[in-house]
Amino acid sequence: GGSKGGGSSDASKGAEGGFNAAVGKVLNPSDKKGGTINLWTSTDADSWDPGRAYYASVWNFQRYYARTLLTYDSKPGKDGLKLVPDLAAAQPEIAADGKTYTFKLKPGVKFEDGSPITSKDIKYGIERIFAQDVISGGPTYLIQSLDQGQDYKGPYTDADPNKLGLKTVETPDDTTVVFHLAKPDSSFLYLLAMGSASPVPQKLDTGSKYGDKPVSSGPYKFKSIEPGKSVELVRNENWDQATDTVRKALPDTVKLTITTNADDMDARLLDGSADIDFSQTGLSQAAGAKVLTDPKLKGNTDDAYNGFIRYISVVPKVAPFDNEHCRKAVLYAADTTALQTARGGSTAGSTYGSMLPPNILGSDDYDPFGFTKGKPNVEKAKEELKLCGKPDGFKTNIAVRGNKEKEVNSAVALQSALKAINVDVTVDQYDGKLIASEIGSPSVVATKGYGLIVMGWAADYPNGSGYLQPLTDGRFITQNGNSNYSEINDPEINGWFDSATAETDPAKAADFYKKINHKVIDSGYYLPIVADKALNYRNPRLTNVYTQDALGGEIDFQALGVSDGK
Amino acid sequence: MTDTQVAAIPSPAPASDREPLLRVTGLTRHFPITKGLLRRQAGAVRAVDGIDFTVNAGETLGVVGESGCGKSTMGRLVTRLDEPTSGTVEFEGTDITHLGTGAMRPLRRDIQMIFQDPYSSLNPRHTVGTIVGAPFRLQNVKSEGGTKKAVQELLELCGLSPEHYNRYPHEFSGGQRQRIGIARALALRPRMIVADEPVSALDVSIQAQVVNLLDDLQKELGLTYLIIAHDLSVVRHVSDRVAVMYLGKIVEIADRDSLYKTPMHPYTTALMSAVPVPDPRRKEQRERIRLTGDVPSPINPPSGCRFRTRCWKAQDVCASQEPPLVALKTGHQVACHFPENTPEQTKTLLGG
Amino acid sequence: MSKTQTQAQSRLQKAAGAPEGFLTVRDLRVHFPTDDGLVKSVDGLNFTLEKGKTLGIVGESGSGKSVTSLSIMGLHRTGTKRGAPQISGEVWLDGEELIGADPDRVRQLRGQKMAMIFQDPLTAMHPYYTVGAQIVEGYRAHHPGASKKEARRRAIEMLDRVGIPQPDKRVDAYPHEFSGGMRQRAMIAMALVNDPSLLIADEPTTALDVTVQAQILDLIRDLQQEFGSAVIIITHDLGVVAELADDILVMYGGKCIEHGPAGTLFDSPEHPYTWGLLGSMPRLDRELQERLIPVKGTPPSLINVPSGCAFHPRCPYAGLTGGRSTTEVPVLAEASPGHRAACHIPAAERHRIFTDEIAPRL
Amino acid sequence: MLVYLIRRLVNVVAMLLVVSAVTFGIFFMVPKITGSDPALLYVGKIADKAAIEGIRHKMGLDKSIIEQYFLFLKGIFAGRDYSTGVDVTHCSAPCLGYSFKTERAVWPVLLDRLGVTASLAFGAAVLWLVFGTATGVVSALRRRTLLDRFTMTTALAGVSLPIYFTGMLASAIFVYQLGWFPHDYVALTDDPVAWFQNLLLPWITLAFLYAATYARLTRATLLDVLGEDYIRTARAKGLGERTVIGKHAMRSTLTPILTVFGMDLGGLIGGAVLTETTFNFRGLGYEAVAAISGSDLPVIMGVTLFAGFFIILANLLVDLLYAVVDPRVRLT
Amino acid sequence: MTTPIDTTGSAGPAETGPAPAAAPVKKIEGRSPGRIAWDRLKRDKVALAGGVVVMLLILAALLAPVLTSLLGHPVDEPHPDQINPELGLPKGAFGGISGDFLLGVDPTFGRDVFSRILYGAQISLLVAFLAAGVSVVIGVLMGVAAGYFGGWIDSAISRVMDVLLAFPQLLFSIALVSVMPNDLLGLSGSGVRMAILILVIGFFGWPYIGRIVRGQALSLREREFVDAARSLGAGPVHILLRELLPNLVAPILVYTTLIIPTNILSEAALSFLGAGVKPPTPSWGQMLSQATKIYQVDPTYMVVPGLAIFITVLAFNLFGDGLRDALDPKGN
Ligand SMILES: Nc1ncnc2c1ncn2[C@@H]1O[C@H](COP(=O)(O)OP(=O)(O)OP(=O)(O)O)[C@@H](O)[C@H]1O
Ligand SMILES: Nc1ncnc2c1ncn2[C@@H]1O[C@H](COP(=O)(O)OP(=O)(O)OP(=O)(O)O)[C@@H](O)[C@H]1O
Ligand SMILES: [Mg+2]
Ligand SMILES: [Mg+2]
Repeated sequence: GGSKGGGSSDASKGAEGGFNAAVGKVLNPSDKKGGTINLWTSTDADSWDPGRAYYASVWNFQRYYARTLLTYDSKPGKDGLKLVPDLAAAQPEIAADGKTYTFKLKPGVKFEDGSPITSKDIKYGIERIFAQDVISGGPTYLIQSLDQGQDYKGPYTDADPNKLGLKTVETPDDTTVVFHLAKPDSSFLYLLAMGSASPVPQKLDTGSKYGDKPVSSGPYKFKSIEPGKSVELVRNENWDQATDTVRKALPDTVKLTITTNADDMDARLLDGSADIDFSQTGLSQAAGAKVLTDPKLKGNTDDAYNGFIRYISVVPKVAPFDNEHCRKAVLYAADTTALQTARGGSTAGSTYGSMLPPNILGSDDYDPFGFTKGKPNVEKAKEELKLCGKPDGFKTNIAVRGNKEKEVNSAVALQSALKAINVDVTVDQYDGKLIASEIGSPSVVATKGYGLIVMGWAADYPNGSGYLQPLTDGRFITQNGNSNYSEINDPEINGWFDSATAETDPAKAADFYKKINHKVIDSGYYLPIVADKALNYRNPRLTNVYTQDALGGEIDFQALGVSDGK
Repeated sequence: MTDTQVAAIPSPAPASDREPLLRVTGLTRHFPITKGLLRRQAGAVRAVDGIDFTVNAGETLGVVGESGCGKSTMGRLVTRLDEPTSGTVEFEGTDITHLGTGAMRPLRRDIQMIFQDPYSSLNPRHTVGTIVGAPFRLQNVKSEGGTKKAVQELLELCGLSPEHYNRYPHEFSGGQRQRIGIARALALRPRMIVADEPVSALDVSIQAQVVNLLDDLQKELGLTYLIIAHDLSVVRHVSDRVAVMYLGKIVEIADRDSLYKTPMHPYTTALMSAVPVPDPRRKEQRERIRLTGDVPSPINPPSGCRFRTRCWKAQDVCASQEPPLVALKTGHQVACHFPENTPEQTKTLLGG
Repeated sequence: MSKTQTQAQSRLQKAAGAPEGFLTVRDLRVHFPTDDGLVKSVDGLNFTLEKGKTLGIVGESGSGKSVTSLSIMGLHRTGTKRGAPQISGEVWLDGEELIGADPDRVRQLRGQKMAMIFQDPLTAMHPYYTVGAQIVEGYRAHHPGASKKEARRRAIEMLDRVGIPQPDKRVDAYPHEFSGGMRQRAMIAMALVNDPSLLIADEPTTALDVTVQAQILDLIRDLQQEFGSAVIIITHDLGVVAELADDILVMYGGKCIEHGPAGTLFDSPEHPYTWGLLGSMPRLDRELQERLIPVKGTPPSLINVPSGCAFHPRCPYAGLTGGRSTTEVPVLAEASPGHRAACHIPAAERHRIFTDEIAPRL
Repeated sequence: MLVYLIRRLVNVVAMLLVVSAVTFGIFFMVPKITGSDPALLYVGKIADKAAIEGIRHKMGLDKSIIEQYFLFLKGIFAGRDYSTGVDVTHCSAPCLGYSFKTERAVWPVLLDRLGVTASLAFGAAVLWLVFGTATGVVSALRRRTLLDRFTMTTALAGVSLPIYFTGMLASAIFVYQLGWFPHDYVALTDDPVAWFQNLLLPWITLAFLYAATYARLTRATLLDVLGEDYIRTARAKGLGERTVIGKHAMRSTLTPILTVFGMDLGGLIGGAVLTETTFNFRGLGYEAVAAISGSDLPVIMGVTLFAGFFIILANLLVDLLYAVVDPRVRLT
Repeated sequence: MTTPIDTTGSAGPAETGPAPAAAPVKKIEGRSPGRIAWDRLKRDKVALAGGVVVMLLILAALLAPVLTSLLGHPVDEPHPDQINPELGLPKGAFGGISGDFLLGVDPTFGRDVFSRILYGAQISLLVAFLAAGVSVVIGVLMGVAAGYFGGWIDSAISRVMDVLLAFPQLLFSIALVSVMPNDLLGLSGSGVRMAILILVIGFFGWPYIGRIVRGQALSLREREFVDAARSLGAGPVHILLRELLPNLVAPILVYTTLIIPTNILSEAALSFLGAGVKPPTPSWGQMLSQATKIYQVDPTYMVVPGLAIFITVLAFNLFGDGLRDALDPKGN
């Protein structure tokens, strides 16, 4: 095994590497330009249209070609959670009531065709996502934030001659954008950092086909997109380093190869003909086993948190979980080591005590049920069962996506652990594509008696509200596509969310999220399985390697360079 | 004894006072030839094309003719295994031409059939007992002593051993199988038996056994036979009257002796002279008539007289007019424009 | 194993020298090993046939007629493979022994010096090749020098000769486009294309109608007279042999039980089985018999051939042999010049029975 | 003959219509029965009612099933237009639908995938036809010998092995242990040598399975044919054994084999699902499985119809071929 | 009719000849057709071996709980101690095969592969048999109807069979299975999946049986014993049930035994593609599917279910082949 570093003589041997060497710090810092980054993937992107993508790795990749007003800093660890101006000349001016945000654009920013990026392009880009029938699939937070009752249907059906009919966003001149919110929202800036808020030139918009050739505002532009095969980025000559404090734009070319053969991809990663796995979901089990048993190979891997917590919702709407003690009985009886193994062992995630992932402000190692001890507490579980009035156990169903093997394994693992307290669990696999209408529908959950639901969640933006609100805010419960499977509707929690949102200081807001997190766990609504990790392999020839917490613990693609110049 | 037997049977001529057992008039069966998806009819095989004859009780009518001339089809029509295109079949004065399966069932007792192929006419998965007992079950006939006893009696009657009851057809030789078939046909004591080539699948030595059996049964049970065969010698041996078929038509029908001694239709003459005679010394002396060519297709039969394409006596009229089947002699009907051996002609052609 | 045996035997026979006749079969035995036992299809057959003569072989189904003809033609599977018969004895054709001969030599003779016509001409012709092509093929197999054109001319000539109208057109027709009689004519053309001196016809007319049968029989006779070849005609129809054959050989249970000139055999048959055959046949040329005289019982199994005379279980006169018929296999004995029969019944007794009991009822 | 051809082609179209109607019916009805909305699959994480309505409209799901089917048919014969928001994109005939997942017309994608599948199918077909029939013939001619028993047992074993198992086993040994073969599809036009090298193992694996079937079929057919009267006639003519087997017997043997071959090939071109999945080749079968797991209905429909088309086409070709080979068959 | 007629002919003097004794009809007397087939089958050692293995497999599947309790561990019981927590793979070599775990343990959970193979056999065999049952019932009904009644019924049924055979079956099956609802007819969980698998596999299998039965019925209809029954006044029901069906038993039996291995492969293929029974219910195809991810590092887990499928299918094929030879009237 080992790397076939070829003729390269220097740092590329990976001497400075080591397991997790790119976690929390920059590995091989370098300013050396040139060469090609070879990204590989076995899952094609959902869309290259920044308005329509939802895959974390695509959001990561968008930083090559889609700039936003603000973006996450090119820093490892928690530093990377900070938003820094990108197209914006500076942080926005926020009105005292916290409801108006005014941005000034940097001068000299251009699209790949040389035309300047104006405030109108930014507004147009945001307007596009309102046309959910055309630009579907991407995050829609901005709609919720900015529509404010206008029922705006997007620029394609816009009566406004300039197609700029969205009232809450104003463009008094070409370099100024003003956002009007209905109420203060400490998360709003995160929404503007999403690729879906990147500028799109109206004259080059091709609607639902825009993903075939998105127009670049960043240092790289698409040379070719062959769906299912490959993508190639080359330098965007109209990008000016002087306007960009975030990106170094080291390589000349970025190639993404899409293969159907994950084994082949892993083999290429290990032999160095691929630099890094684009999807950053971790090596296959086989390759993982190979790497972990070879110290040399292991030194080229990082096993970072990816922002996901895998959990099992305990649904109080389904008897007997309406009784807190029955919920707790399940939590105590759960064998978290078995659950962890079911997800692929310790490299696939750490057992975790609560529901706020480690990369989000407000998280701590709160663990009232002793999940991280890795052992079920059957005594305690039985006690709880008695308190619940079901000393002889009960029957329930666990719903799990049939197409997610690890989740099925988790369900099976819980099933067998609960046998110890006579809780008889039926594993019910539903079609994973139908989340929205199965577990996402409270009525279905009720009729099918899904007392337990296996799922996973990662925040779309790295703060407590991005993570916890969809899962625990009672006002987020919907009849279809619900994410608050436990249907927690606790006025106290809801209130804390409001307070946190109104709070402009992230640290203070984090305190609220911590409270929410603790309360949710204490009430036994959730059983966290693991805080997910992904064991990813990096080519030792890569420079500026670090995992970016705001990007789901993925290696920040845009920062990468190559040491050998190839 | 043949002569006595013929004499014993009421001669056909004065039979008008008595209704014959079977009367067939204008019997026709055309098999449609369909084409394409929509099963458009593109023509028809005129297998049986308008035949009339009668069979009297107690007599044997033999039917001969070349392959494909419609003998079997005629037999199937008479036994109502097939539905005629037109014409009528009357059995004892009842019109049975269009009776359904249910209405026909009681009549099945009276008309039975013996089949040609002893290998395919017995269901290989049934025992002899089941096969011969089937008529009792199907017709719901209870016989005293039970079906098994009745079957065993039948087997004995047909020269088989009652112990054969539980055996399967494949354990028997061709001749024995044919006896099983005959036993089945006799089970319900039918009045009439239609036998389609009952012996042609058998070896000569076995053939004789079966022919004798049929003979004996007729005497014993007073059966009426309609026997179809292509072997003229066998037909002569078993029949009282003989019908000669050609391309779906009866071209000649007569008393056995009359037909064999003085055939009137050229086709009959040719047919008889084509039969190889098992006598080496006579092969040189015989005057032969050799037909050329094959039987024309029943899809497009020749106009007029169907035999004209192979007939050495054919003239223009044969192509334009179809000769009717008329009696030129008592009990001797022929369909020919230029018949031979007519009463006017000298009867000395055939010597000794 | 059987092969070495056969070769050893053939060497012995070679030493004994070629017999006189054009075709001589000596002690031919063809046994098929099967799961149920050894099928003795042919068991010690002897006969001789001269050029220009016709031999008729008659017998019941399964008496070994076809197996005999295939042995002469060398068409049985050979070697020690399962399913291959054990063949022994000698077949001399024009001074050459065939059973022990090199298979390649036999192949050369096949189709050239000896040819065969089969019962069912439809299945005996390849459905995918034109009639002409199949005749041409047979011709060129033995005339390697002949050009395609030459061979085709020959094929047309043969088709014409066997009486197929418009032979130059019909040569390109496929077998299924012919009627039964025409197919059999084409088969004959195919067999005769190389002027064979021995022609074997195995039930050539069984599948045909009487009128067509008569045409084919005439054709065979004419051709034989024209070419002067030796003909073996196999049939179970005594009428057919009477029409064609000079000599008749009656087979029963794989053995010859009677063999003699056609006339003699019909006039004064010696073997009770032959009487049975004659008696079972209704005849057009005689007065109507009251009853047929069948042979009772069924043909013998060739695996467990009845001991002694194979016919004894069916023979009404077995009692007249003093029990020898169940123990002793009768040998062919000359009854009159050229007429041999295998029967234990004393000759005088036989003649008496025939003249007194059988002949009047025939 | 021409009439026959026309009639058969009409028949082909009719069959395809039935296949498409049934497929369409099932895949568009089932969500209705189970109460799941295909439109839900296209929205992001949080489903918005209005957005769902919009997507339903865009996909045409708000129309009746008859109307949808009619539009689908119209697309096949006349092409269809789909709105991209700013203008329309034309999906030209034969438009087998339009995937809203990938924003691509289905037809060109299938054509593209066809290259992979066809490479796989044809290469394997050559191998199995040659080896399968050859072993079958040898086995039939050496009937009941040790060789025969051995090959037939192997063949039966071949028939009994699931392709994904042999595929994995072969990959484990030859790709990962020995490193003899590369393991990813390369288009013929890109690099013929690599194409060949990469396909060799899948070819062999696939061919092994089919060769086994063909060996058995050939042997059985040839044995039947050898029992035919006309083979005896050919021998009686004094033809050499080589001619008898090679010309007379083989011609009759190959006819039914070609029939099966045509059908198999037709079926395979419609998607070698298991082989492609095992070897991770992005052919039609793989595409179909991917589409199924992604509920990309237009693609599922497209592949099903496309595959059905090949099967039916193979049927037709086989019938025509049969008529060419066998003079007894008249095409009327 | 008191005196039986002397049918043997009275050529000779009455006093001669021993009693007819019905001639020597050899020793096969008294054997029914089934008996003959059995006798033939008995001689076919290979087929018998296949049959024995089949019986053993069925027995093993039936006795799975007993065998498991004797030699293995409960089927769903995890053994984390057998698993390397970092890799999720068995600690021991060769997939963790040991005296305690005869066939090793499965990755992730460390469940006893021996038990899972046995319980998997239950699934495989149950699905295969019941699906065969479905195919046979539909196939026989349709085939007999088409063959016996002919005419437009035949045309219609034949068309349906053509269309079904034109479906890309595997694709269609996965698609169908994946869109089927989770609970159906009061069944839920694995029961639904099995029911769907049985129906889908069975449904796509019937045309094969249907064609064979149709052909047989078509030729049987021409046999004179059918006419004989009709001439005795038998109605269609009697003819179908009493005359035709007994003669169809042999081909039906043969094709049932031959369709079972096909069904086992189909079930495994569908499970392999993720459309089979749902975990934790074990199935062979599903185990193979899991093995695809790790076979490079833990080949044992691929080999065991692979061999299980192979042996089962081979045994059924051997037995079916032998049965066909034994029941084939043409056989020597
Ligand atoms: N079911 C049928 N459909 C179409 N044509 C038929 C059918 N049955 C018989 N024929 C045709 O009708 C004609 C007469 O047939 P039939 O069987 O009655 O002749 P046959 O005189 O019995 O001949 P053979 O002596 O060969 O038995 C033949 O041309 C035959 O092909
Ligand atoms: N290949 C073989 N294997 C086993 N037995 C065979 C084989 N070929 C022929 N026989 C047997 O040899 C015996 C003689 O067969 P043969 O074909 O010579 O009879 P035949 O006199 O020509 O009868 P038919 O008049 O029915 O044609 C039969 O009992 C037959 O079963
Ligand atoms: Mg007939
Ligand atoms: Mg013969």
